[in-house]
Amino acid sequence: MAEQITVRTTPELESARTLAEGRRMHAISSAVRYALLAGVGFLMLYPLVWLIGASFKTNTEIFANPGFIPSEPTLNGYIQGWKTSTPYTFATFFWNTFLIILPKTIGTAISCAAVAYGFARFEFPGKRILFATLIATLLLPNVVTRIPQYLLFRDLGWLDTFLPLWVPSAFAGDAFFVFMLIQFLRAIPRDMEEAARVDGANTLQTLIYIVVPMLAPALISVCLFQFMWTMNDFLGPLIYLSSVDKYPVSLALKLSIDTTEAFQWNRILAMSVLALVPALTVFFLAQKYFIEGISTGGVKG
Amino acid sequence: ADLRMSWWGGDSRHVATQEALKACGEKHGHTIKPEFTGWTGHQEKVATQLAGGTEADIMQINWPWLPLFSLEGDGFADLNEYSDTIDLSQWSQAQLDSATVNGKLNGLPVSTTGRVFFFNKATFEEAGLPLPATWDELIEAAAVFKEKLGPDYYPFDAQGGNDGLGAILNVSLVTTQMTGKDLVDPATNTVAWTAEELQKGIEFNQNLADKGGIRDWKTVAGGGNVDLFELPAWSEGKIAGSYEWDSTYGKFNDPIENGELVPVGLLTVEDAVTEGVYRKPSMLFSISKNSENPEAAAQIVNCLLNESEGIEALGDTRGIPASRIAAETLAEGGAINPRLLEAHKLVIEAEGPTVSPFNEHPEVREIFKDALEEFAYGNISAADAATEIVDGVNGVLAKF
Amino acid sequence: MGGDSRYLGLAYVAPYVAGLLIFTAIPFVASFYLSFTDYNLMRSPQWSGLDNYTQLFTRDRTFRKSLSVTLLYVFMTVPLKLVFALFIAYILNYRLKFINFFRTAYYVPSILGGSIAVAVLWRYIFADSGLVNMAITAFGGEPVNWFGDPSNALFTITLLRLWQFGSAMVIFLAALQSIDKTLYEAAAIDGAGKWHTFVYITLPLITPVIFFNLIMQMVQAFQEFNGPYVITEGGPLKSTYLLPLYIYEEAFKKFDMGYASAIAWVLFAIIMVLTLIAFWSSRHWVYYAGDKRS
Amino acid sequence: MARLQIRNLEKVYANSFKAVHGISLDVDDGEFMVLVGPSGCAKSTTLRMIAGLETITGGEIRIGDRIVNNLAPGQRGVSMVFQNYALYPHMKVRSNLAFGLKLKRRPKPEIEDATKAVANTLEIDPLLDRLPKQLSGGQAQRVAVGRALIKKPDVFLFDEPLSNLDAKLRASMRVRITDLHKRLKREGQSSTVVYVTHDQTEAMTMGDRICVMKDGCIMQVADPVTLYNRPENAFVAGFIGSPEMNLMEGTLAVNGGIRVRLADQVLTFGEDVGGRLDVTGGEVLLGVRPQHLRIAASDEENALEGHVSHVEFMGHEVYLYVDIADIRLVVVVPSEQYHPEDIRDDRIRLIPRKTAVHIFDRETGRNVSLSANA
Amino acid sequence: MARLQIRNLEKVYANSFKAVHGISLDVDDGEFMVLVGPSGCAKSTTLRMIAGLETITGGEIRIGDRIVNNLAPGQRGVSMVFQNYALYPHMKVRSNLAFGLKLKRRPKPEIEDATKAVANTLEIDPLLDRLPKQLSGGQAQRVAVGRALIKKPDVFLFDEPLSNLDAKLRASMRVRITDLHKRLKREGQSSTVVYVTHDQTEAMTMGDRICVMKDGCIMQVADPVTLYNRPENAFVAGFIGSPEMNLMEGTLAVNGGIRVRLADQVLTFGEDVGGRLDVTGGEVLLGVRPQHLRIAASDEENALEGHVSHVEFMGHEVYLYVDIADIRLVVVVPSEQYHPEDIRDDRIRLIPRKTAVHIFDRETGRNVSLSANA
Ligand SMILES: Nc1ncnc2c1ncn2[C@@H]1O[C@H](COP(=O)(O)OP(=O)(O)OP(=O)(O)O)[C@@H](O)[C@H]1O
Ligand SMILES: Nc1ncnc2c1ncn2[C@@H]1O[C@H](COP(=O)(O)OP(=O)(O)OP(=O)(O)O)[C@@H](O)[C@H]1O
Ligand SMILES: [Mg+2]
Ligand SMILES: [Mg+2]
Repeated sequence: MAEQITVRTTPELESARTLAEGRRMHAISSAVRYALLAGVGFLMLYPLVWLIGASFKTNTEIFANPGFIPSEPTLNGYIQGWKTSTPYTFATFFWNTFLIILPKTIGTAISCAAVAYGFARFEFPGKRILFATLIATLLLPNVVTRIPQYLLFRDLGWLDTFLPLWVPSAFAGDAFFVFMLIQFLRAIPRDMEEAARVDGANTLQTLIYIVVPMLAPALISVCLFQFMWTMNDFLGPLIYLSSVDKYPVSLALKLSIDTTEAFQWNRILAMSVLALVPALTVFFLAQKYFIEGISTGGVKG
Repeated sequence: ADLRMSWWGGDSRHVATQEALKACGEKHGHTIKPEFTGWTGHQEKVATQLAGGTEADIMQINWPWLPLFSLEGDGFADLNEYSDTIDLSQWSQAQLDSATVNGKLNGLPVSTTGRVFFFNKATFEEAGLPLPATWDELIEAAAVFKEKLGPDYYPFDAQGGNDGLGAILNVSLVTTQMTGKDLVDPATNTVAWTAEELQKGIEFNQNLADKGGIRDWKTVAGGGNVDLFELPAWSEGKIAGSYEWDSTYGKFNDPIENGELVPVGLLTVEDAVTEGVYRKPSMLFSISKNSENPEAAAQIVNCLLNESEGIEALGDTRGIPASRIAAETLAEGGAINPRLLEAHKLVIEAEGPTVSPFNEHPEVREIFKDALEEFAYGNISAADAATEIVDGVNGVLAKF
Repeated sequence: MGGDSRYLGLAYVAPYVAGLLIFTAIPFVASFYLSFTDYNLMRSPQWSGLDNYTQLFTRDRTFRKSLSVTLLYVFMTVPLKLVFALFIAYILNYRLKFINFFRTAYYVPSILGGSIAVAVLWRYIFADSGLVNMAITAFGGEPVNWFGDPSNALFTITLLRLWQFGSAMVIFLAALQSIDKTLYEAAAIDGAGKWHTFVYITLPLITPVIFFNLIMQMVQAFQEFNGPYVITEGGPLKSTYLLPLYIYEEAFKKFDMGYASAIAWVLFAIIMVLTLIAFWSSRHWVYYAGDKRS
Repeated sequence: MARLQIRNLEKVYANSFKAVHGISLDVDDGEFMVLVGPSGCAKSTTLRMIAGLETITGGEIRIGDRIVNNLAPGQRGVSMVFQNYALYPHMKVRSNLAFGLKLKRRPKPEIEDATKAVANTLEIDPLLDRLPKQLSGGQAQRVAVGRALIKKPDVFLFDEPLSNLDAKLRASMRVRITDLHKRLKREGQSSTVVYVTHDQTEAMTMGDRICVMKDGCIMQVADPVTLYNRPENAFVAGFIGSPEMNLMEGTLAVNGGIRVRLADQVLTFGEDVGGRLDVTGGEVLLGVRPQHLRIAASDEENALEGHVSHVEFMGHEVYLYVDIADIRLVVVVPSEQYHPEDIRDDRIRLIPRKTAVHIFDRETGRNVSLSANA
Repeated sequence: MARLQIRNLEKVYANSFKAVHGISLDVDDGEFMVLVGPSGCAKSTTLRMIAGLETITGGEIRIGDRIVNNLAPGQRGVSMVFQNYALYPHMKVRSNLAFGLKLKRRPKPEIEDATKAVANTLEIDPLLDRLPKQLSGGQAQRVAVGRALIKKPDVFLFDEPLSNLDAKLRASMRVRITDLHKRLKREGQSSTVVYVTHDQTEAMTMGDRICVMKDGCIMQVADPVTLYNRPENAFVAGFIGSPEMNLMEGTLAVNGGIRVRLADQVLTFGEDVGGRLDVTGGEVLLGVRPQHLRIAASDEENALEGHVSHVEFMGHEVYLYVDIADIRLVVVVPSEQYHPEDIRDDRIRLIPRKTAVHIFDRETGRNVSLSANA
């Protein structure tokens, strides 16, 4: 009897042991992964944490205390910063930013999608040369085109309006995005478009009803990139806007920084935090789609 | 008329200027649209606007920009033409001269500023020393500091920085004291100092660093070129003095944790020919040559600088006013920090040769800074550095 | 397709062409013209022929210094950033809990962009008594002079850019996610470990995206301005004086727009040549899955 | 009305590869025409030219009484089912079906009714609110058919619609599609079909007529029975039928009787057929279908002797692979007639059914025995 | 030595879906074992656990005398051919073949020799310098097999390797793979094979033994002939054989003879078999293969009468789809025995071959007539 029992249980014990061993190895490797992720992640997040912490510090503490926990937390930076030294509150500046970002992002999405569609899906005379100019526009440092561009917008009568800030983008002026969308489009099979053509759609309808939805994830990433870059753009508004009531957030943030004078760091940091909120929110809400989206570049057939 | 005015600055200046514009606008029946930014990028903005002929009617112009924007004096409206409207008598001739190019008054000095010595009284007291009055005392203080307070204590600071300004001005100060001359000889439009004279100035500054009187260049750069007043070492009193613009008294005094910053007259070298004060208009109010209503703009400038509505509203947000009546009004009102007044008085009363705007020409600054930096890093000798500066600056001056 | 005009594609790229003609071409050509002039912004440009270019190539020591710093920076930053972005993307490609959170966290530095806090903070971290040196001394090392030592300063800027690797990472991540999982399984059965799988399978399959990022990062690195402008202003000893900074100072500090344009066009030519080389070489090392059978 | 006429159709691709060599084909109204041929023979190219997805570089296509060469795909009155279905991945099944009608700006209620009707016909009502990725292969296939159906086109085009399905599903979808075609015809709807496949089983079971293609040319157009029994050339003979017809290289001599020498053996066929061959000798291919070979009784003469290299049990049937010198033959034997003991030492003797033998000219591939088998 | 033993194998996926329910299976050294079953029955999951691509959540797998549960895939001595081949798209065929050996740091000349030998065996020598995308389906398939072969593994694993090929290629690759297996065996190389498919034809023709799976459980393991003739349950009966066995719901009564009532008709079978059924009545499924139904002569009795809804001509055979009330039957008739005039008014009478009839318990699916058919 006893012998029989041993014979029967040994393999079970053995396999139980091998299973447990497998699980342990798995646990160790994932622990290592998390540790690494969290460690590096801290480095990534530290500035944000510091920024948020510092925005609740008093002005003197900001540079005296390198840690990120304020010793006497105060909302002063936010309250004072929000009021600004202008007749307007930061709400105005956020609204202005919105007025720039909205047409710019929409214009970019529409024009870049159309142009990328044209490049990726059609053969036409001059295509290679046009594509070469697209890449070339990325290569010249824009410091030296700034003055001629300014004169151009002056002659168009667009100074001190939002137009110079978004209209070029709405004409597919951001070659980076066009290039990116072309790459994604090339990864999407054409079958669905052909099906739509047979269903009676013309090329424009195909673009709108088929290509755009399938490209949507990539388009969303374009919008996000554009959103964040516009949010941060300082030089464009500085040069083209002169009325304070038209300033966007990026410009307003530097409004009170005069290196020859003392200034209120905590207000600036507090407003910097607020200025990050939209981008962070948008990224967090969209990131799932954003990251998945790019990966579905190659929609399954 | 509808006018525009542009300036850079911080919060208090923005608030004050907008109020002043409102007051003056109401008084003279004009509306003035304020256009202001922080310091960053303002020069580019003005440059772009000038290139496009779209600048504001009234502009706050940095004094060193004059040779850039108005090389021949025709970059801005000539304010002499509006002497009926603007009371030019409130400025001394010297002040007006410093804003005049080719006989054209390109702008009105808003304030005069100059460099003075500030010392942290508490630290010196801790070391059991009086505030220094000569360079020698300062060097002695350095030794005492190291011994009594610690190796990271310095009585003074004059080095590096992003633009090397501290070192440039300190070397210039000492060289001026020794020669009695400014960098530029206005008569010949060449460098007034010989290379040997400049070499002494450079070596003097290096000696300060070697003796522990100031941090060396590399250390300052290593700290990330942070402004002195933002350094914990400053607020804690470990760096106990500096050579700064009088108008920045508040900025340097505010962070000090213990005691108070005291402005002190210029330290001098042995056998000094002059005190060598570095004094200049800090900024100008200029009127656009493209302005459609220059007369109205002139009324507003006069109001801002010479009429009580403007004076009171602006206060000392641009330093102590250069306009006599404004300075008096403010002093009477007691609106100004007495220590600041004291510092300003030191600047005004000190003597020295007239400072040429070429001192602050970007190419001159760059040559100066590059040579001092090369020297500080031990790449070239003091003599070479001096020669490089003299030759280089002569090269720049030759273009004008 | 049947019945479509061969000019139809032009209709779709029309916005780009219009934008090109209206907004881009004129400033582009103008700046090229300016590079042959003496132009100080306040007065109209004076034709000066090849003067700017001769000056640049024969007499300008700063240009040479700046060019070598720029090349050093590009060749240091681009590979490091690509490797780092790829590495992080590789890790973030695993299916883990909280992966969405981590992805967002790793993108945060890029969101911060040019935020003022970044410059301040960077000083904080790399200053003499900053966090990095604190860490180094805590482990018994000698503190490093990050900004003050000409041989370190450029590297510090590189680190800043490295830290903002988000957009390159996102694009890599996308490429990684689109790799057919069965290829990994095939490799595993062939006996490949993680490293071999990565080298022999993953890398070759994402070469199109490596190529895209390479071009983009190279272009961006050659045009790097903000980092040195905000943090070191080109110093010490011009060790971080990248060409765009030089161009900027010539244009807007010294008001020598003609000369600045000449430098910019030289820089343009350099990037162009490198881009062409990259495009040419890509035929040999980039694998395009989407190409038609040959 | 929805007759499809193709005249001298040519296709030269941009890389100057000539894919279609001037083919002509008529498909009658309501006819189910299958295009079949090996991979790369330009079946898809032809279909796509009909649909308007490829430009036509020569010849003309008429649908009904219109020349459609220069019409956009949507204006030709055709519907197409793609090999991978090409369902719009972002639209629910309902919208996938309705898309074509929506583009035509039909009123909402009409679209809804049509969708319901089609969904009903194809039994996909419960799937209407799913996304394509939530469908199994067979379901996706039916939706693709539905999308073609709902437009009531003049001509239906199918490009290998079943090749992504597994064997069982393939069989059942086959029946569904032909049933549907019959029903449309009964209901008087236009139902001309051009159906591309490379599977001869599909071709045989579905087509009213079959067009066999090779390298951009048409080899034969005929109904399935004719194609199976009277292939005009060796290519068609080999392509139609499963397993493939055995084609053996041999030498023909017609001399009173018909004699074919194969490797080292000789087969003779009765004199009665001899007179009707339209050649009298030469290098030929002898074609016999696997089902038309039987195992010889031990005393029978005039048999081919070979070596069994491989046996496959298929349930009801057994496949024998027989090597005769370097010729490999396939023989299909009903399981009950297969007795392993018939094969001694791996050797077997086979007798072809004489009335089912084809003889092809080895060079041109032409069937020279067609009249003989008539 | 390369015996594969699976004991109580279980798989629970991360979403706690239990895909494999403790199966046990032995594959002898050199045996060709086919896993077959409908989509989703966990064939791939099982195979992938053997390969080491999925973690094992219960039970154990032994290859030779090692428990491999915790070994990495590369250490188990297995090769695998994937459904989509998973060729490394960026490597030439040569490197694809050599990759496994290269990782093992074999000397260059050895690798080259091995590559040549394998290429030779599979007749892919001319393809060595092509990229996978330049291969046709059949060629890619052979390269995938070559990649498995070159490693001389203990166990070969195939996951539906043929399902992406067209019908003709599928048939010829089938033969190639079994030939190859036989050759390896002859040459004394280890050649244990586990082959996954959902195509019953492949299973029948290739397997030494077949393991039929359903929902993560094994339904029957047996050689093809047994499986075909003596299915242990209705599931196996329906799965094996093409077209599918007809399974008709009916009521059984054993009373002297065997009577089955189907819809409104009754079939009786001779008394002689009756005694050997292991039940005496109840709700059953009557199973008859399509090939085992024949058209009744007009005077024959005991036939099922139905309505022909659909006829498919398959060349040698004709498929008739016959509806009897709501039961649909498929009947396969040899072409020569099919005379359309037999069918009057779409009605037909069918007689099942009595010795080939199966009876299954309707509830459990168990074949209650196994002993009857012995
Ligand atoms: N865009 C193209 N450019 C050049 N040649 C092409 C193009 N498309 C197809 N071909 C070639 O034209 C020929 C016919 O291709 P087609 O796709 O019509 O074949 P098919 O009969 O549909 O084959 P399959 O059964 O594999 O789908 C092939 O040789 C193919 O390589
Ligand atoms: N990663 C997974 N997580 C959860 N369930 C899974 C996973 N992979 C497979 N399954 C489920 O396990 C079951 C078995 O899947 P498996 O792929 O083994 O089936 P299969 O028999 O190979 O089918 P097919 O013939 O379609 O390939 C299915 O129900 C499937 O949905
Ligand atoms: Mg095709
Ligand atoms: Mg599977």
